[in-house]
Formats: sequence, structure tokens, C-alpha cells
Amino acid sequence: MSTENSLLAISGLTVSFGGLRALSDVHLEVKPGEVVGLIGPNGAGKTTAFNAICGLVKPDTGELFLDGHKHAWPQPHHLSELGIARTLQGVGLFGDLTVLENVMLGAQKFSHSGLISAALGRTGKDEKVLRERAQTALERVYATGIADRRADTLSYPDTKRVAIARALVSEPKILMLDEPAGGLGQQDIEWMNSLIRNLTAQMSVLIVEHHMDVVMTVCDRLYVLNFGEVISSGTADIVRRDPAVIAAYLGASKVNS
Amino acid sequence: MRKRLLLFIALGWVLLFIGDRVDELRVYQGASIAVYTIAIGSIILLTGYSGQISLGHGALMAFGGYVAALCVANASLPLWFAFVMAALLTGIFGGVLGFAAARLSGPYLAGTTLALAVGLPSLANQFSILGGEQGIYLDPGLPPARLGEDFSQYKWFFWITTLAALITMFWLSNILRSKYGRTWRALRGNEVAAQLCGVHTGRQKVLAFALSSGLAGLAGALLVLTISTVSPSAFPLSLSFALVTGAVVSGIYDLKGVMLGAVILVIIPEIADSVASRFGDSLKIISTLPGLLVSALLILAVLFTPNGPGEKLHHLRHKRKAHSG
Amino acid sequence: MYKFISSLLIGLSLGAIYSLMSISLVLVWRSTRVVNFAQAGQAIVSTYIAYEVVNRTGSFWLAFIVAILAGALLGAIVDRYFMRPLFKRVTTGPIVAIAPVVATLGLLGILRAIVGFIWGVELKPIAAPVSLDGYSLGSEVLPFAPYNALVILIVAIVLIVLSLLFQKTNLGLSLRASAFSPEIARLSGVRVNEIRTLGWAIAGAAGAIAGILATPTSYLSPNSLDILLVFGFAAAVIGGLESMVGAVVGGLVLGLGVTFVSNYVSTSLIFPTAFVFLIVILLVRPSGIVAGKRSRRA
Amino acid sequence: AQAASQPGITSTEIKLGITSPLSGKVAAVYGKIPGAMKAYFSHVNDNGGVYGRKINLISKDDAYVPTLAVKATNDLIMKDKVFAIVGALGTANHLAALRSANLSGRGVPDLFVNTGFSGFADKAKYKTTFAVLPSYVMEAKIMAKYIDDNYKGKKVALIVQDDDFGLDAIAGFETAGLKPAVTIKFPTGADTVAAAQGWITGKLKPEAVDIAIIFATTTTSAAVLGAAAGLQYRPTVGWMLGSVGGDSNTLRAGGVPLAILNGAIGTSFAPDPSDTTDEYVNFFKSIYAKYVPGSTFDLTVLQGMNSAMLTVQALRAAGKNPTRAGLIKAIEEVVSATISRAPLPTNGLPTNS
Amino acid sequence: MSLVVSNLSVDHGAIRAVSGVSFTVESGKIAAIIGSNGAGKTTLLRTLSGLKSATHGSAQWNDHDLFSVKPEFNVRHGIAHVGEGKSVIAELSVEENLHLGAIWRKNKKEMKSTQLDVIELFPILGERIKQRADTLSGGERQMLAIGRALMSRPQLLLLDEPSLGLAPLVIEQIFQTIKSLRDQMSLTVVLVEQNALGALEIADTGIALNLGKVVVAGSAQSLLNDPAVRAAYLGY
Ligand SMILES: Nc1ncnc2c1ncn2[C@@H]1O[C@H](COP(=O)(O)OP(=O)(O)OP(=O)(O)O)[C@@H](O)[C@H]1O
Ligand SMILES: Nc1ncnc2c1ncn2[C@@H]1O[C@H](COP(=O)(O)OP(=O)(O)OP(=O)(O)O)[C@@H](O)[C@H]1O
Ligand SMILES: [Mg+2]
Ligand SMILES: [Mg+2]
Repeated sequence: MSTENSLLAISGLTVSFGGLRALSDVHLEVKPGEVVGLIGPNGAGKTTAFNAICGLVKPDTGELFLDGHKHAWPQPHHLSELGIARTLQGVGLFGDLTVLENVMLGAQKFSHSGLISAALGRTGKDEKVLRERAQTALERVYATGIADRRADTLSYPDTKRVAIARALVSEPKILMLDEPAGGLGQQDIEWMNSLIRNLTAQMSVLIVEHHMDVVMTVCDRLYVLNFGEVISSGTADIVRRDPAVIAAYLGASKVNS
Repeated sequence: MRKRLLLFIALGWVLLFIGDRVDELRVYQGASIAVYTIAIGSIILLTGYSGQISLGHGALMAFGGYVAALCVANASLPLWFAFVMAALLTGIFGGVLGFAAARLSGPYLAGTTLALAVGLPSLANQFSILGGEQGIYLDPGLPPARLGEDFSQYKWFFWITTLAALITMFWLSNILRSKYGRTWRALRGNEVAAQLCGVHTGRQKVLAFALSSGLAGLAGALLVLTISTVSPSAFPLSLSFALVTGAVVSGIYDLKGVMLGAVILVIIPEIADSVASRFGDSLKIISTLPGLLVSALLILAVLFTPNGPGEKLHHLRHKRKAHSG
Repeated sequence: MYKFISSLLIGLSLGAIYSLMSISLVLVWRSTRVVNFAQAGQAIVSTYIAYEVVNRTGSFWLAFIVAILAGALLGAIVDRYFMRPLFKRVTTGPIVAIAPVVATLGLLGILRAIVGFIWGVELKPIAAPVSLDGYSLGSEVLPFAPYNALVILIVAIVLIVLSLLFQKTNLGLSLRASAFSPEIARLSGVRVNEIRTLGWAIAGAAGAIAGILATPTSYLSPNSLDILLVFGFAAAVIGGLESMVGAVVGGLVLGLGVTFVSNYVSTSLIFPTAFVFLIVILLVRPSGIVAGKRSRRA
Repeated sequence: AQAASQPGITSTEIKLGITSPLSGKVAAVYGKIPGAMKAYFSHVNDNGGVYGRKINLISKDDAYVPTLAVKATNDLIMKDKVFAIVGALGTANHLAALRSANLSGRGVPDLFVNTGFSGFADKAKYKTTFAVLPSYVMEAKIMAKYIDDNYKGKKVALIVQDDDFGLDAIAGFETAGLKPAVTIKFPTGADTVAAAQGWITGKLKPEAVDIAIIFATTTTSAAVLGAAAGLQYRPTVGWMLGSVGGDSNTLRAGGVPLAILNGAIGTSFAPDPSDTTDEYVNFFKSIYAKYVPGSTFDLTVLQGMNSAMLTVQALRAAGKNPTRAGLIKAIEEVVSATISRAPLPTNGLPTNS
Repeated sequence: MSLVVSNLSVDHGAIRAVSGVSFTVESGKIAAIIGSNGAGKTTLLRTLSGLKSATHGSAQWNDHDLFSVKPEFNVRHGIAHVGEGKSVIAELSVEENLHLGAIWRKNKKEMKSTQLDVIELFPILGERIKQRADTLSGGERQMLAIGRALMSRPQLLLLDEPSLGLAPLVIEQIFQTIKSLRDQMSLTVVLVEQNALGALEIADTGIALNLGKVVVAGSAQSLLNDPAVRAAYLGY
């Protein structure tokens, strides 16, 4: 596998929990400007693959390449520096922070002021930078109107927007979305589709999703996991006709619709 | 930010002015309030912001108290330096402790800090330099002569503690408003999400614990100043509990109420006293009433203004607006 | 050798008492996710009641039963009229995490004040029901008397009865379900309020047993169970808070640790020992010796 | 006319204040002192008071915590405006109160402090403070001498509370040249039977001590003696109890078997409260029974009443128009003589109890 | 024999989440309740099971007044509710979660056989039976939640977005399962769904909510054919 021109690549990833093998020998890569989908039945190991990349689970074996160079599996708090941002399968907003504060937290890496200057109250400039970045990110998801609301008072679709804004604000090169459309209504799903497509100018997107409309619309390429193994990969059109994928995941009815 | 600084300076003037007008007992109480203000502030930082529970802040105050007393008694360092050392060394001690504490959460942390509160003071008897149960005398020295002849000791303490409290509250409110405060609140809410935002959660928890310890150490040193003596029995478990009470009454999440909490801690025993004297002087009442009142207050506070008087006022104001609007 | 065996026996007896208090804390934790600091207060009330019964009737065993009933009743009352309204009112904000801690501390203060008001601060004794004279081993008398054997026996019975109750009956599952997620438990037909109150009552009974068994080898005063609370809590934390076996293991570990340090290192290190034990054990196993598995994070 | 300007003195009343632990871990031991003092003052008041003035004792709880002692003392002086502090208790507490409230600087008489801490005798530092009990240092010295006279060369163990009280004892034994073979220091509150079993099996027995001195509160004595009973243990010569925890009445009430008490040596600087032949004991006892019915008369009560009696003597000595300075002077001149005439301390010799 | 909801209104503080809703579900039928985010679907279900109290209106299941007892007793009347968002108890094992569903029934044998049925329906649960529920994947948890509800052998099943986060094949299976539960055991189902198409395809009747009010109601087929419904909820 050539990992030269890929932004992110993993190879030979195996993860197990006790006796349970959640992923075995998984290869996957994401090229610049690409939207890559990771699909598969429930419990196939999609979130686990995300967790491995993010340092939330420790792989048994496997290598990670960033920009074509081999890289140690990162710690979760290093991701933002590495240009990787991720949303969680739940939503994972900080409930008692305002929307703006939530998003500012995602931009933390642009702040350089230390504890002393914070104590002296001299972080005004720094804060202003974060606030402006956060505002810009909220604009991109059309959520400026709710900037001052507490995150736990938001409607469900709004929480999804904010979660994405919080990921976007760190200006990642790779954005990892875990079920961004889950629980959304039809209109919001369409909005989400167009947002994701628009992002590709600045970043690559790796996406886990069960909504086939979303997957088929936005993804350039797909990997299909089943029982922790990649059973199929390629463009959406190839994958959706793969009998293995139909049998394991899509079911007969989806093929014709 | 400049506005806040001015506000604090103005507040300082007001307090000093008041300190000049009232009798000595009030001045002494004022000094106690200042000390509690700092101590409660340290709990608010720790519990309200970073979400860690400590039932052992009394022990950290003891640590600071001993540091300050040793600095003055053994090394003859000036008072202000002793206080800085108290804050610094207690902060470092807290940081070391925090390495263990940061891995613990909820009841595990509560249990460990509780054991600290019970265990640490009795360590003082192990080292003769700490003066055993009798403790060490912290000689505050006389107030500077230029303040005049009749400038009392307590007024001097009041000035020192109030100044310390104002400076601390200024710093603390700045930090809590900065990205640090935001980060702590975030990791309290969702640790994984905070990590994905680039927050090193372990380090941030240790930092919060260390800062909070430092403040507790400073408060301990100032407490020792007001009673001129540091001894193990000055930091009983009930002190640690009282601080938590004060923080809850203040609104655990809200630095604005912190003085209120401190005032209440000082005032409750007074009220208990006067009620007790009204019931004649039954020793049973004298000995049980203050405990009863503090406990009852604590319970009422959690039941009726769980998130502090600030939030309650906010609600009331909104209701009124809603009614009039 | 005598010293070693003695330390072992003392540690076990001490640990047995810690275990009882620890069990009662674990029970409340398991049924409502609350660390009940008021347990020392509840136990002191039931023990004073027992003291009155002993005084009037001269029967320890009658007092023992009355104490258990009183402890259970008090536990139920605390939950029904105190904790339940609290949980109803306190639902948002950072206070939620500490409200139970704070509230039970407050309750402890109130119960202690009431006890002080009724019975005063004078020390009250309760005589042991069986001999306090140690068994002998050859020519040596051991620090282990029929009374210590009785205490250990009772701890064992309590442990077995409660474990059976929890593992072999649906009660245990209901208790845990109500603690972790009242709403889902309710939707499954668990009578959550009653179950929680029952949990508090059982815990109150266990605490009452701890209180009355701790007293014959010391005195009764409004504060006499405070240390037991601290050590019982430390034991519960060491044991992992989740299991009753853990509580007993924690109690014994702590009892033995404290005794050995006191006998071999320094008698004045009792309290620091508890702290050091706690720190060391939690550094190795952050959620106790008998901890459940760590949960998945994302 | 002059008296009118004195705080706490009116034409009908003398206001005095006391801080002591009414709650907390040592309340069980010391909590009776203010009540005992009040009983004695009531007796005096009912018999005409001091030059027609009734004594009003205001009692505050300090829970044995220095911060609270400071607060209570400040309240007594500045809010209640008492004439003098009497019978304050607890070394660390009272040290803090003395220093912070600046009793000597303010000239507030600080009478008959109920602690044996030797430092209070330092007149340069504490000008207005008077201690009445012989210091625990003294008591320890006397015990040491007694041992030296009667049991020279025997192996001695010392069991003390790890606080000022115990440290004083250790210092006393040291200055008298008695080196205990075993010293057991324990933190307050850790004196359970289980702990005491540990001391016996872990220290006293292996070291084969001849005399074990318990220099601690009643709870400790009871725990140690109880544990000893269970272990059928006795030091070869016997137990020796200090005055504070050596009260046989309290011990027996706590269930310590009589057998173990027999032959124990007690030191007591006051007459034994169970001694019905002592006229002072009987006198105090009848007063206490009258004013605090239903409470047991024990050593602490005796101690409190004794302080109260001395206070009354001192007040009388200060004359019809008492001033703080006058009171202090009177004590220095007159009461020191009174004390030596009074039966307290009766004898320095241990009495068998 | 039917679920009758009449003139039901429910408030969240000042917000009226459900407003004057009436509908009837015949016994042994499936009713699909569709509507966009915030339409009040979850609130409606929570009110029916008793978790939330109604401001106005009534609901009857056969002779039983749903609002007269606490939720834990509604279960005893054969009403099971699967909450929104994987309603399982994370700290309990898969098996314990399942047992919980049948805990109020005393018959252990019956419980065992029901458990076998549930595992046959969702085989993955059998494989994970001893694992803690929080180690499950999102979809597995959803299956467990439904399994828990089925353990009580309900007559009326209230399902809140069962398809959320499930793979297409599993969604299809779940919908088929619901259908067969209806057909074989004459289970009555109130099915709240964002996935309007899938839901309406198996449902007998359909109700579309918007801002707490019923906007369209009728046979499922009629909703599927309604152009307004198609535009708003089906996306074609
Ligand atoms: N911490 C863990 N301990 C034990 N098993 C785990 C753990 N985390 C995941 N698993 C198991 O690994 C498998 C893969 O889980 P994962 O969450 O990656 O699935 P997924 O593909 O994201 O599924 P879904 O689409 O339902 O979210 C599941 O069977 C799950 O039960
Ligand atoms: N606990 C609550 N407090 C206040 N308002 C609430 C609460 N729960 C729901 N609401 C409000 O009630 C309305 C209906 O919410 P509900 O959750 O019932 O909608 P839903 O149709 O289930 O939406 P979704 O499809 O997103 O699950 C919304 O406006 C919502 O904001
Ligand atoms: Mg997943
Ligand atoms: Mg919903």
C-alpha cells in the first residue's frame, strides 16, 4: 500500500478487548481533499477504529502514517496539534458552557497565554482571537444566533452543529465525524450533506455513518467493516453493489432504492 | 479587566474605611472573614470548576500555617514572605498530592482527602520542630509605628488579611474567567471531549489541585496569623467541612458569593451564641446549637439554593421580568 | 512470634468492626450513589437507644435487636424525608456531584447535636454480652476474646446474608439498577423509591450493628463513632465501593495495616497510616481492590 | 466610683468568663468543669456573693480548637465585657487565646488556668495568667521520685496522649532523670481497647516492664486497663495512674473491673473525690449535689470547683472595689499565701486508691 | 381494546411540547408517529408511560388509565417503553439488563424462555451476554434496550426512535421484528421515528406531529401517499 500521498493512513490495525477482537488487520487511508466513509454493521469496529486513531484505545498492533510519515499512536490531547479533529458518537458538548465557550475550547491550541498572565487578567487579546475564531466557525454551521445559549438548552440538531463547529475551529487537516446525521430529520440531513461537501476545500473528512443517503452522497470512497475486518472498499457505487456488503450490511431493499 | 482592577481597589478602600469605624471585635471578625474568603475561594476553584471534591482542605491550611510559622519563628523571614512561601509550598505539596488525586474521582477523592485531613495534623507531633500539640508561636510583630499609637493588633491583622483576600480574589476571578477556568469546567463536564479539544486532562486537574492547595495554604497562614499560634488541633475535620459548607452557601460555581459564604461562617456562631443566651445558659444548648445551626444552614442551602444565591437572584429577577413583561 | 500473632488478631478484630461500617457505606453507595457521611450519626443514635435498652432491661441482645430496628427505621426515614426531596430539588449544575456529600455531612451535624442535647457529653458504657477475657495459647493470653470471636462471626453472617440477598434475589439487581439509572429501572417495573429506601434501611441496620458492637470495647459519646466512620469509609474506598466483599477486604486490610504499623513502627502513626494506605492502594488501583471493569470512554 | 469604670463589674454583679470544650472529642472528659464552677458560684451567690455582688460566669464552647478558643475569648472580653477569664482549659487553645486576644497586654486577669503546661508560669510573657494546678511536669516529677524511692532500677513504661498534656509528662520524667524503657504516644481519639491491646502485646509484654504509667484521660485509662484485664496482664509491680485519668469512680463506671484497679497506684493532687472523710470533698460534694442534681461528682468537678473557690478567694482579696489590676496584685500578694494554706494541693505523695 | 389518547397537552416549564393531541391505536396495530426534531414525539411517549406528567388530557389502555399510576406500575399493565437514545444501564451486564426487564415478574422459567427468544432476535446480545453494557457499540445498545423491553412481554410497546444509529440491515430487521410481534403476539406498538419511510411502511396508522400538534393523521398508506408528508418527512 502506498502511503506517500495520503494525509492519514493506518495499516495492520488490530484491537482487542479481552478475548474479543474488535478490529483485525485493518488498512485504511485518507488522501487530501477526500471524504472517506467507514461503514459497517453495528459493532463492526468503526468507532473502535476512530478511537485507535485518537488514542482512546490502545491497539495491539498496527501503524499510523501522517502525511506519509510513520507516527506513534497519539495521545488524545495531542490530536488537535496534529491537525486532527473529531466529533463523538454521542454529542459530547460541555453542558454548562455556552455555545461560544464550547467552540472556543476547540480553539485552545491558538492560545498561548500562561497562568501568570491569566491571573493578572492580561489575556484579553488572546481571548479575543479565540472568540473571533469561534464566531467564524459558528458562522460556517449557521449557528451564530445561539452563541450565548448554554449548550444543554439546545435542540438536538443545534447540538450537532455546535459539535461540528467545535471540531472545525481547530482548523484540522482531517476531520473525523462519528455518525453526524444520526437522529437528524430529513432537512437537517440535507444541510449536513452540503456542509460536508463544502469542507473538502480545506480538509479531508473521515466519516462513520449509517444513513445511506449521506454516505452515498458525500463519500468519495468507502471502507466496509464487518466483524472487525475490511470486507470491501472503493467508490460508493462499487461498494453498494458488492454482494458481501449487501449481505452483511445493507440488506436487499437498499440496493434498488 | 482594568475596570475589575479598579473595582477591587475601590472595594479595598471601602473595607479599610469600614475597618476604621467599627469596634475591635468586628475588626477581628473582619479578619476571619477575609481568611475564610480565600479558603472558600480555593474550594470553589477546585470543586465548582474542576469538579474535584476535597474534604481535606483544612489539612492543607495546616500545611500553609506551619510553613508560615516556621518561616517567621525559625528563619525570621518577614511576614509577607512567609505568606508567599506558605502559598507556594502548599501549592507544591498539593501538586504532588494532585498526581495521585488526579486519577481519582468523586468518592475516591473525597475519601482520600478525608483521610488526609485526619492524618496530616497528627503528623505534626512526629517532628519536634513543629512544636507538638502546643504548636509554634507565630509572632506577627507590632504594627508599623507610623500607623500610630492606638492602631491595634487586630486592625493590623485586618489590613493584612483583607489585602491578601483582595489580591487573591482578583487573581482568582481572572483565572476563572480565563481559558483555565473554561478548561476546568469543560473537563468536569466531559473528559473525553475535553481531551479531543487538546486538553491534557491529567495535567489540568493537577494544576487545579495545586492552585487550590496554594490558596488554602495562604488562608492557613493568615488564619495562623489571626490566632498567633499554629497547632495541630487548630485544623480539625470540622474546619474542612465548614469550608465546604461555605462554598455551597456561596454557590459552588460562583466566586461572587464567596464573601457571603465567609460572612455566614463567621456570623452563624454569633447567632448561635445569642440564641443560646436567650435560652438561659444551659451548657447543652451552648455546646449543641452552633453545630445544629451550621448543619441546618448547610442543608437548607443545598435544598433551596443548590447553585448559590447568585442563581436564585437571577431566577427571581427573570421571574419578575416575565411578570412585568 | 507472640507479638506477630497478637498484632494479627488485633488487626482482624479491628478490621471486622471497620468492615461493618464499610458495608453499610457500600450499601448506600450501591443503592443510591451517595456516600452517607450521616451514617456515623445514624449509628450513634441507634447505639444510644441500645444503651437505654441495656440500662433498663439489662439485656444486650434485646438492645442489639432494638438497635438494628432503630437503625433500619432511621435509614428509611433519612432516605424518605431527606434524600428523596434533595434529589428532587437538586438536579442541575456542578452542585449535583457534591450535594449528597454535603447534605449527609449536614445531617451528621444535626444528628450529633440532637444526641448531645439529649444524652450530654458524658461517656456511657455498654457492657459486652460475652467475656472480654482473651483465649490462652499455652502460657500466653491472646488479645482475642470470645467477644472478638462474636464480632467476627456477626460480620461473617452479615456478609453472607447480604451477599445472598444481593446475588440470589432480584433485590440486588433492583438496587443497582435504581442507583445507576432510576428512570430505566422504573420503566422496567422496579419500584425505585421503595427500593432505594429499603437500601438505606438495610444500610442503617448494618451501621447500627457496627455502632453497638464497637461500643463495649470503648465508650459511647456523641463523637465516639467518628473515627469509625473515617476508617469505615477508607475501607470502603480501598475495597472499591462496589462490593460487600470489597468492603470487608478493605476493612481487614486497614485494620491489619494500622495495627502492624502501630505495633512495629510507631503508636502515634495510626491516622497517617490510613492516609498512606489509601494513597498507595489507589495509586495502584484507582478504583479500589475489588473494582469493576473500567468503562468504555467513547 | 472607681469600680464603675471596670468592665464586668456593676454594683450587683461580677461577670466572669470561661472557655472550655463542651463539644468535640474531649468534651466527655472536661465538659463538666464550667458546670462545677457555676455550682460553686451559685453557692457563693446564695450566701451573699462577693461583697454583695453576684458572680455571673459566662461559659463558651471552644471544642478544644484554638481558633474557636480565640473567638470565644475575644467575645468574652469585647462583647460580654467580662471582668476576668477563669479556669480556661487546654494548652494549645489557651496559648492561642492568650496571645491573639492579648490578655496580658489588655491587663485581663486570666485566673487559674486548668492546664498543667509549665509555660504559663512564665510571668514575663504572661503577666496576668495564673495557674493553679501543679503542672503536669511537677506531677511527673513527683511520680518519678516516688518510683525512684520505692522501685529503683525497675523498668518503666509511659503511656501518654500525643499532645501537650503528654509532652509535659515526658518532660517531667526526663528532668527527674527517669528514662522510661518504653514510651507509647498515641493521637487523641485513638485510645480504643484494640489499640491498647496492641500496646500491651506489642510493647509492654515483650519489654517485660515492671511499672506502666498511664498519664492520660479516663478513656485511655479505661481502655488500657480493660485490655489488660482481658489479657490477664499486669506489669510486675503494677499500674500507675496520673491524676487526670486516675479517677477510680469514673473508671469503675466505665466497666473496668475492680480487680484490675486494686493495687494500682494513683497520683492525685486533689483529695480523692471518693474520700468521704475529707471535709473539702464533702463540702464540694454537697454543693454540687444541690446545684447540679443527678450528675456524678468526680475529679473534674472537684477541679472546677476548686478553681471557682480560689477565684472567689481572689475576688474577696481584691477588695470592695475590684479592679483588674487590683485583682492581679491581690493574687500575687494574698492568694499565693491562701493557696499554700488551702488544702490544695494537699500532698505531693501518691495515695492508694 | 385500544390505546385512546385524547386532547393531551404537556408542558416543559413555559414550553408547550405537546398540544391537544388525540389519537387512537387499535389493539394489535402499529401506529407510527413521525415529525421533525423537537416536534414533541419523545415528550408524548414519556407522558404515556408516566415519566412525565400531563397538563391536560387523558390516555387509556383498555380499561387502564395510564396517568393514574406511576410508570413502574404501568409496566405491570403490559406497557413497555424504550427510551430515546440507547436506554440501557451502562454499568450492568447485558444479561442483567435483560433480567431487569422481567424483574417484576416472579416466574423465573418464563423469564429464561423469554430471554432465549430475545437472543434469537438479536444474536449479538447472546455473544456479549456477560459484558458490561457500556462496552457495547451504539447499535448493540439499541438492540439491548429493545430486548429489555420485550423481556417484560408487553402488550403495548412504546418505542422511541429504535432505528437511531442502527445499520440499514438491522433497521430492516427491527422493523420486521416489530411487524412480526404484532402479527404473532398481537402486540400493539407506538413507534416514534425520524425514519418516516421505514416506519410508515410497517405501520397501520400514521400520525405526523409538528410543534406539538397533530398535522396529519390517517392510515399509514395515506400518509405515504400524501405529497405534503412526502416533502416534509420523506425527502422525495
Ligand atoms: N471497551 C470495550 N470493552 C469491550 N468491548 C468493547 C469495548 N469497546 C468496544 N467493544 C466491542 O467492540 C465491538 C466494536 O465496537 P464499536 O463501538 O467500534 O462498533 P461500531 O462499529 O462503532 O458500532 P455502531 O455502529 O453500533 O456504533 C463491539 O462489539 C463492542 O461491543
Ligand atoms: N426537559 C426539557 N426541558 C425543557 N424543554 C424540553 C425538554 N425536553 C424537551 N423539551 C422541548 O420540548 C419540545 C419537544 O421535544 P421532544 O424531545 O419531545 O421532541 P422530539 O419530537 O422527540 O424531537 P427529536 O426528534 O429531536 O427527538 C422541544 O421544543 C424541546 O426543546
Ligand atoms: Mg460506533
Ligand atoms: Mg425525541
